[in-house]
Amino acid sequence: MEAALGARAGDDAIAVLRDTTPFGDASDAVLARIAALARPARYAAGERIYSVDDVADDLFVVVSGRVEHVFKPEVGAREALKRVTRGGVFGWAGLLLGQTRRLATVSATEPAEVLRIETEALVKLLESEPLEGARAMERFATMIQRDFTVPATLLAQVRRLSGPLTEEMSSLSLTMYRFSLWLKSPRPYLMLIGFALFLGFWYLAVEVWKLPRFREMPGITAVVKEWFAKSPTYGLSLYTEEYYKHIVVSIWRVTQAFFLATILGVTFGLLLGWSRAFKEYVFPVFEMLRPIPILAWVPLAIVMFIATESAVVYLAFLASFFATALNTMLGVESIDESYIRAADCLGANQWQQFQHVILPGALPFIFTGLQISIGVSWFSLVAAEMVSGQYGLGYVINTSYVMVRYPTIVIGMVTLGMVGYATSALVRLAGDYLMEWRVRELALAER
Amino acid sequence: MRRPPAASTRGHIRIEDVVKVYDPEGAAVLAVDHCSLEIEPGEICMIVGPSGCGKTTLLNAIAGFHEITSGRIVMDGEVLCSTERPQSTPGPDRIVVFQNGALFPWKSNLENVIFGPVMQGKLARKEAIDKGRAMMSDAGLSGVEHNYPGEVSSGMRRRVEIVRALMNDPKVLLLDEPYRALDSLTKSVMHEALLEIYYKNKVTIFFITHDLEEAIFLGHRVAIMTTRPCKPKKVLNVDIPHPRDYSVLTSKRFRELIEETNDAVHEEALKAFQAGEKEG
Amino acid sequence: MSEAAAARPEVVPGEITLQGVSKSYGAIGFRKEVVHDCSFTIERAKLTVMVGPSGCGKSTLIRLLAGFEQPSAGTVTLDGAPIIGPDRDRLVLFQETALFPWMTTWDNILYGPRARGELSRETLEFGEFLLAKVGLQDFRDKYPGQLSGGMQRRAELARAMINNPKVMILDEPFRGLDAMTKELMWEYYSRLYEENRRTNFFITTDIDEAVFLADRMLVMSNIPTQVRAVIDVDLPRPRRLSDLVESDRANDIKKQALSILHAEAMRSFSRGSKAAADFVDAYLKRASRA
Amino acid sequence: MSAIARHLSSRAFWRGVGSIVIFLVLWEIGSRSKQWMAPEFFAPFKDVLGSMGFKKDYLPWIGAVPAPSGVLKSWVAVLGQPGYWQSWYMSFFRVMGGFFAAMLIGIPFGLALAVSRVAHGIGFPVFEVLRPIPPLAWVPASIIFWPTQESAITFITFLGAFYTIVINVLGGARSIDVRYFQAAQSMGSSSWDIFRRVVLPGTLPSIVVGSAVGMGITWEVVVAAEMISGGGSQSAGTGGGLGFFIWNSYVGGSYEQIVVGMISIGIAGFVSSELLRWGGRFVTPWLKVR
Repeated sequence: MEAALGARAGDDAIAVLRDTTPFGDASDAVLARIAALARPARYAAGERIYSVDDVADDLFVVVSGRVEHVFKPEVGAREALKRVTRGGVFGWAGLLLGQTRRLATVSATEPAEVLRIETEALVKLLESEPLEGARAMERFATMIQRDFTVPATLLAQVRRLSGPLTEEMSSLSLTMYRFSLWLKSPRPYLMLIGFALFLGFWYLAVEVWKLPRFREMPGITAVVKEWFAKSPTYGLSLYTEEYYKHIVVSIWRVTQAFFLATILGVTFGLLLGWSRAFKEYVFPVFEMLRPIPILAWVPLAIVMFIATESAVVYLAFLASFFATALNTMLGVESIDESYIRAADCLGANQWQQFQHVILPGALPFIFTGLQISIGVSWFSLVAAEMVSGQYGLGYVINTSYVMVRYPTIVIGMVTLGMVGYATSALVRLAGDYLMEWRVRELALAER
Repeated sequence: MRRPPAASTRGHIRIEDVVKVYDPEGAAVLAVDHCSLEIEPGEICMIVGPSGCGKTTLLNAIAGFHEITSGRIVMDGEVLCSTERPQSTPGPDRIVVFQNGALFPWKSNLENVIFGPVMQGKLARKEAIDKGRAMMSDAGLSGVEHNYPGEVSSGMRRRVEIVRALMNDPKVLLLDEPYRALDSLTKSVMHEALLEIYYKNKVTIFFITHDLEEAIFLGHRVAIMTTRPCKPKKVLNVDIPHPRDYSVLTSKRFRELIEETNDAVHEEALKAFQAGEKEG
Repeated sequence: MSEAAAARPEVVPGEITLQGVSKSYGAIGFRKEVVHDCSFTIERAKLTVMVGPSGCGKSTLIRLLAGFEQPSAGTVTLDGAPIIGPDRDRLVLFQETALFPWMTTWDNILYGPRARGELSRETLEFGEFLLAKVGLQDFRDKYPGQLSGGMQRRAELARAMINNPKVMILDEPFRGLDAMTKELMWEYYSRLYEENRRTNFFITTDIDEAVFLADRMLVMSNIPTQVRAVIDVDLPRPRRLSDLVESDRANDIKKQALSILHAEAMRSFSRGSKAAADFVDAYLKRASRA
Repeated sequence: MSAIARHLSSRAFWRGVGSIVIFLVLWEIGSRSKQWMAPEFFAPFKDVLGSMGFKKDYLPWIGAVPAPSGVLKSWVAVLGQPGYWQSWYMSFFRVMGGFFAAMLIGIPFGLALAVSRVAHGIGFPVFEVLRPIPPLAWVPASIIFWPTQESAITFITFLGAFYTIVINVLGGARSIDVRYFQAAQSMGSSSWDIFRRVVLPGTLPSIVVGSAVGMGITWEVVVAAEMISGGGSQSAGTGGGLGFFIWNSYVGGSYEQIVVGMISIGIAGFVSSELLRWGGRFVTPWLKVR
């Protein structure tokens, strides 16, 4: 049965492997290594190659002639019988997770020439080439599913190598992939040009050309020097303890306002969306107050609250509360009626519906609201601090203007920008974490 | 021979002289006009009619989402709703599969499937997961348990939804044009998948569609409804033996049944079309 | 309408040939093949229908024919010349309507000639003729939002025909219409084709639609898509809906196509979780566009 | 019954009116708490308030707020004074100045970011870095930079609206479906033609939304800008404008006028946003047809 084939056979083997689906577009190097594993064999017409439940050791590639491949009934293949000709691959049971026995009986219907490849050796070879290996495994799955009519359960057992194509593509590998794409594209260089233009213009306009209006503005070198100075002339830099005190005070005020607004705003919004009567009673008053600009409340807040500290936090809270409540209400109203009806059918009581349908369903809108709310609370905090605060970044900016310490104004502004960005990034992260289903759905919908 | 193959006793629905009048902004609209229909237990009953003809109103009445104006709907001897008690309470014995799907996108497929029994406290979470996993692999859905509905194909979402319904061992499955958004090839695959599940579970199916071929391919009986206000115009007994597969679509008997009912359906569709019924 | 016929420029049908065309997306390691070694010809003056399971890569083929993308391997030529970019000779009707919502029906129809600066008297006359042909005279100044699904499709047909393309490519244009309107559009569209015998390439997943419309039917495999069978539909023209149901020849063709397609659809369906494959797919498309 | 009549008689309307009336009544009682808490009877209650750190002689917070009746009285008085209307005009002038500047610069900038990849590469990162800085943090810098106080405040209102308009225009232009571009391209449109007849009209709805929201923000910002620059912790400057009017009332101790100022600003903001949305409907006729 075994007939030795000469060196010419080597090129023949590569030619045949090139015809198969799994190795069709493998690189020449890998193909040569697979061909080296292959042992040619020849069968007469009617001779059986292997039968059901034999040990699944080798993989077969048909070089010439034709074989008949009949699945055992338990496999549940839609078409039990399959004829395999040149370029066809069979005997791949060894590639299935935990499958050691043959799933079919194969016999040559006419004189046939095949290549036998030891399955375990092939898997090791493919694992040594992670990229191409994963590719080949993926093509095996496509081939099995396209040429052999096997049910999905069997198909799902095709051994996945640990290469990038494994099922559990974690979001980390996706972000890495996105980052590598970003690096390869021209965007980072354009960004550098953008910043160079902006900072360059600032430097030239103020310090070099001394344009009319720009002369009094603090120059970039002054600001940077002040910011990084060990002992800054105006007492505020990365090394002074007071700088961080202002930051902490501002952040603490925003946090208090944000959490208070989130708890009250979300509950109020859920009630507004959930019960029609409540909305009919309360929403008109809510809408009457909403257009009043938050900062118009400043004097009234000072009067209402004895301590300026609580007045400042109240103003930041007010801004967030309106944004959160409104978006939560919109979230509840956006939930498709059929979800609530489905929960009804499935026997969920009111509270269970609230917990498993209303809240998760409204979550995307709630987080849109929270994004706006964190931005708006910084917006109002700064004004409140400028007008009435003792500490905080707004106060720093205003007093450094009054005391003509211009570089510190810019330091205050830049710090405010960074801190604002960081807090809203935190809210976004929390949103992505809580709504993983949405992150995947958006990724799939290419957004 | 009209009795469905298995002599199951649950899910026998009698719709007796039901009338439904809507009054959006005061203009009384007659949606269902003295409709009477009987659905045998364990039978697939198809309701065919042009869009907007009031078939969904019937389904909503059985499910308990809307009330009826007069008449009675009885299931297995128990009065669901009547002139005195116009709205029945939704329950796990009558589960609806909605047109655009109602799988909770924020729960994984398996979580969706076990939602019913766990909420009603019928099964402990552990048991529900085992039963859910078994039913899902039975319907060829193994491997997608932990994916979110948004990540699987629309055909597969449909099957998860049906498995979610069957987990509660309902008396009747109320399907509201579930395959309307699918392309016709996936539709034919879904039909076979539905029949596969039906043969295993023998639940009564109340199926609404405007696609005549789908009705005759699936149904034991097909009720052709008039355009609004809807009432059964013709009831056809489909004597093609079960189990059926796609080859039925090109069989002689199937084509005869299509010809027999085609003009009846077309006539209603034309009336609806001229009456300017909103499409779909 | 003899004088209107004069206004109608002579239709010169084109022929598209695909030779060993393959298309895959993504960088090495994430490479995903969508079209695998496809070779067929869309014959001149014929209505060729391509029918295949959903998600098998048909729309990728359309993007190659329309010139929005280039094949990874093989060549796509129109009358011998390779297709490099979108062009008025090959106009595509997308699955969802691409009528400009902010233009009235009349402005939509005239978009092509106006964009190319060819708004001659004859073109306007031809426009009026087409507007009447698609039965939208009294919807002339309405916005697409005010038209029904069927009317939008007919307006889009008129917008394409005014540019007198050599090949019309339609991507499942009647999907989403309810059964009633769909059948009306079948008859309507085959009348339109029979009148000027322009080369038409029609893509669908509905076998009845394919059998009713086609002169030649290409039955496609599941992803990565390949031509599984070519069936010549020799039903007499003009085609009638009643023939579709009664004629045995039509039923045999349907049976032949159905056996192939059903197996393909089952495969694309039982392909395990859509997640992994399509996750990569969605990714690659965006990556290739980045 | 006409729509308005039906709306008037609907239960929801009367519930709304009822709740507003109750709100005003409660407000009245709350602010009068000083009087009705005067008798001995409330002494223990006052001690509790004191121990909690609140002022003893009236309800916390609401007690300090002037009663609606007082506010109405002072509003009627103020209507006569030219200064009140003058501050309306000043604020209105600053808001319109900043708003139209934001439209003039923001819309082209947003469109440029959306259309050209290079512009987006260069401009967007800088824009994103500056955006988190609240507009009011620019007040000192703006006062230093701009010659007059008028232009300083207008710059702040400009900043307030600018970020919102750019984000909305960019988002709107990006969300135009790719098939409109493909359709226009295959009908032979030049890229300028596509910009003029696809990108611009497609982005119009988002421009309207962006400007309405931007307008709302300008009113928020103008109040504070006037307070901080005109009044604020320094000596009473010339200032002018509703913001200054409110601050001046506070400094002058007439608290009723503060609430009058607040309500006037609320009305001004609401009216101008609604006007913009109403105007927007004319610019996008195809949206209102549905």
